[in-house]
Amino acid sequence: TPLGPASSLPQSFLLKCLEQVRKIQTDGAVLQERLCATYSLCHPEELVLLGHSLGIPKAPLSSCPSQALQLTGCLSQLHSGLFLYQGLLQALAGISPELAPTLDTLQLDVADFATTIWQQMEDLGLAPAMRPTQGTTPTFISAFQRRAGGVLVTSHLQSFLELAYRVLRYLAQP
Amino acid sequence: ECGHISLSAPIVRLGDPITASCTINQNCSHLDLESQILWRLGAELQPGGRQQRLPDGTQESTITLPHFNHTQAFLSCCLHWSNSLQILDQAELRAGYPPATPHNLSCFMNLTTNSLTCQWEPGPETHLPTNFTLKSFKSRGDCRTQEDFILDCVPEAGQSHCSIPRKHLLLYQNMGLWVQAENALGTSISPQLCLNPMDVVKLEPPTLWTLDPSPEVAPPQPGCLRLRWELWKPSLYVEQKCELRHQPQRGEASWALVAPLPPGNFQYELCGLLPATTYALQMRCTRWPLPGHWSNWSPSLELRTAER
Amino acid sequence: ECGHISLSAPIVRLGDPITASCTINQNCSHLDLESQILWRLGAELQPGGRQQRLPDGTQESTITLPHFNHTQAFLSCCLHWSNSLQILDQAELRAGYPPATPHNLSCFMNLTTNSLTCQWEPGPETHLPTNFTLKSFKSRGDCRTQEDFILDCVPEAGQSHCSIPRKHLLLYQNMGLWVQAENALGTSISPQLCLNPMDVVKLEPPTLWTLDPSPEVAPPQPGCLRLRWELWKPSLYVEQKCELRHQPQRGEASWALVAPLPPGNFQYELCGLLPATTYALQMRCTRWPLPGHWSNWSPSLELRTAER
Repeated sequence: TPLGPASSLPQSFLLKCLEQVRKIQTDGAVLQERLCATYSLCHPEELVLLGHSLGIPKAPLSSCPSQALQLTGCLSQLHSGLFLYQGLLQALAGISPELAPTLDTLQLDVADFATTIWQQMEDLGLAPAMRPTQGTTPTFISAFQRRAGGVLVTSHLQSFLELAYRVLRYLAQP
Repeated sequence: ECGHISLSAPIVRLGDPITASCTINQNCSHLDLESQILWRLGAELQPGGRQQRLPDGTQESTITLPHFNHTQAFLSCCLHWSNSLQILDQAELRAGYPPATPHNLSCFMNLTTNSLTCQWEPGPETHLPTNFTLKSFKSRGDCRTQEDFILDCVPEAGQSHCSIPRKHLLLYQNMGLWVQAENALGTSISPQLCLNPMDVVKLEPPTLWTLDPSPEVAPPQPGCLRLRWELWKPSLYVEQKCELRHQPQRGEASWALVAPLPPGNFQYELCGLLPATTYALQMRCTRWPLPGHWSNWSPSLELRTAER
Repeated sequence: ECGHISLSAPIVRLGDPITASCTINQNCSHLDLESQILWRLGAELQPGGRQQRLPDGTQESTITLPHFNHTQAFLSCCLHWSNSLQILDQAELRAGYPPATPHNLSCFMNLTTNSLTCQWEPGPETHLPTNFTLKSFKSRGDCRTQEDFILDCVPEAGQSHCSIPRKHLLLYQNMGLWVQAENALGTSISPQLCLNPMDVVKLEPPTLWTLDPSPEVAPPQPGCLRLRWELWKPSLYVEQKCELRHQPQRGEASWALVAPLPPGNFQYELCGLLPATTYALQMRCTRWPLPGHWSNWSPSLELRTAER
């Protein structure tokens, strides 16, 4: 059932989610800026071909757009997407000593946000019995592939979060 | 080993009795086993040793120090031999108190070090080596159910604060925390805190500037001042509210508070002030509407109001 | 993997040529394998790639950068695909210099930290990660025979000094020391020092005091000053000689030296000075007659000569 803005989600949950999205977007922007400054890898469009060959997936948010917002489906996609990106970020481990702290923070914040969503689904009785498990993530075999993977994964994550932010703001309207 | 001391307990509460016994065994052949065993505490001879010969021929002396009120001392078992006092064995005695309950446990999330820092009052001196440990666990509801434990946080020696690094934290979930104090005489546990790290975030203060005069904008009215501010960069993702206080630099007037300032707007015209007066302005912010601690007040910005 | 770069060498001397080749293999099926392989250094396209189709059908482009004068840069192998430039692989290029010979190696024995501290000049910047190691061995004669090696002493990053702790030292035996510098382009070794740790001991300066006036002793003559001193406590076991220097506090007169001071006597009457003048007095000491380094000059003691 599509949801109007005054949804059954607690306001504090929505405010926390909005803050967590902004925090992850800040972390992601730092990583993108440093990948560009250090390695001249500034444009995800230049790495589309590599992305295909590495098989880097994108997470859908199809049941979230406001005209057909479907709470269970939307929260579930939000959680699965965050869970996917958490796994992809983990696969980038060893990207470089200088970027490792930034990548760690980003990954921890994505994991935190996924936990916030999951626990709210459990509180609403919407959570499936089994927690999702990580599917096969791409393997990055060279330093360049990890850096290029970093550019692509972060760029996909930022687009995912922009849509999530719009949905959460819509839901948070009084 | 000629002599050997055994103690009722090596560590006792300050003022409690301590009983020690020293046995001199036979294979100290060159010893005149009849001579009296003497006790020395530090450098002072202690009367009151009760000596007896045991069935197996060894000599044993027992002494009780009724109220041991040194925090630390050495008890020696001695014997006269060829007109000199011979020390045969020595034991270290210690006394103190079991740890009091650590209290005033409080924590705040530090966005600079990205860690949760907790501090507490250790309670009175115990005179004994006492280990403090900050224990914590992740929890769903109100910390009554303990889910997975977080690594013990051991403070540096003598410190009463400890920081849990980001990688052990779920910033937006509840966690239970308490402090355990332990020494040879006992263990005590502080009351438990239940908190969500981001709900105890403490931000750094904003930075204040004067608004540069510009042709398009009329200068401020007499008795008014214009200022602008920037939130602390690492906290830009946190929605916050701020308040301003001001005080004439001279004279005894106390701080006047201007609160709340309109969120999202980073400049303000402050009016109702005395003309031709230099004011000190300070600002602080807190996470809002979600919970958080107030930042410290920013360093003062000094501005002077126009002449009438 | 669609594209792969291989380099003649990942690290070269600054200004030397670097040759790279990039092969695009067939399993990049969705690729139009005829299109031209492009090279980019940092963000700038590099002309001069020579492209050929290999027998197995793969495309290979080779490029030579004649004088590579960046200390560090990223070389990318790219291809046009659906009207955008696609990066297929990227390699890190570095250039710099092999380490110059470390020189001016000198050591002194520090009795406070009880360690032998050596320092050296690292030589010009190599632009490459370069490891410096202080190597040493115990030796009988003049260090031409190497007996047992002492643990390598690795300085903190970027530092040109290292301290060998007491437990690795024979203070009164000869030891050979040298510094090795190593990076990807080569290794260099400093000239060897042969020394006996205590023969390079550097003491802390003595402490100076004015001699308190006392009834038994007549006050100093006009133009004379009395002072006493104490040797630095940790060096009391070291026989040493000291020297004094003095200088009127005002005016341009340079330091006047009084040396050597009678050893073993820790007070002195300095005469031949201007009356009613404030003098700054400093003293330093060195191990003597056995070798050692002079200590720094002590902090100044200010004394004023009597009126005429």
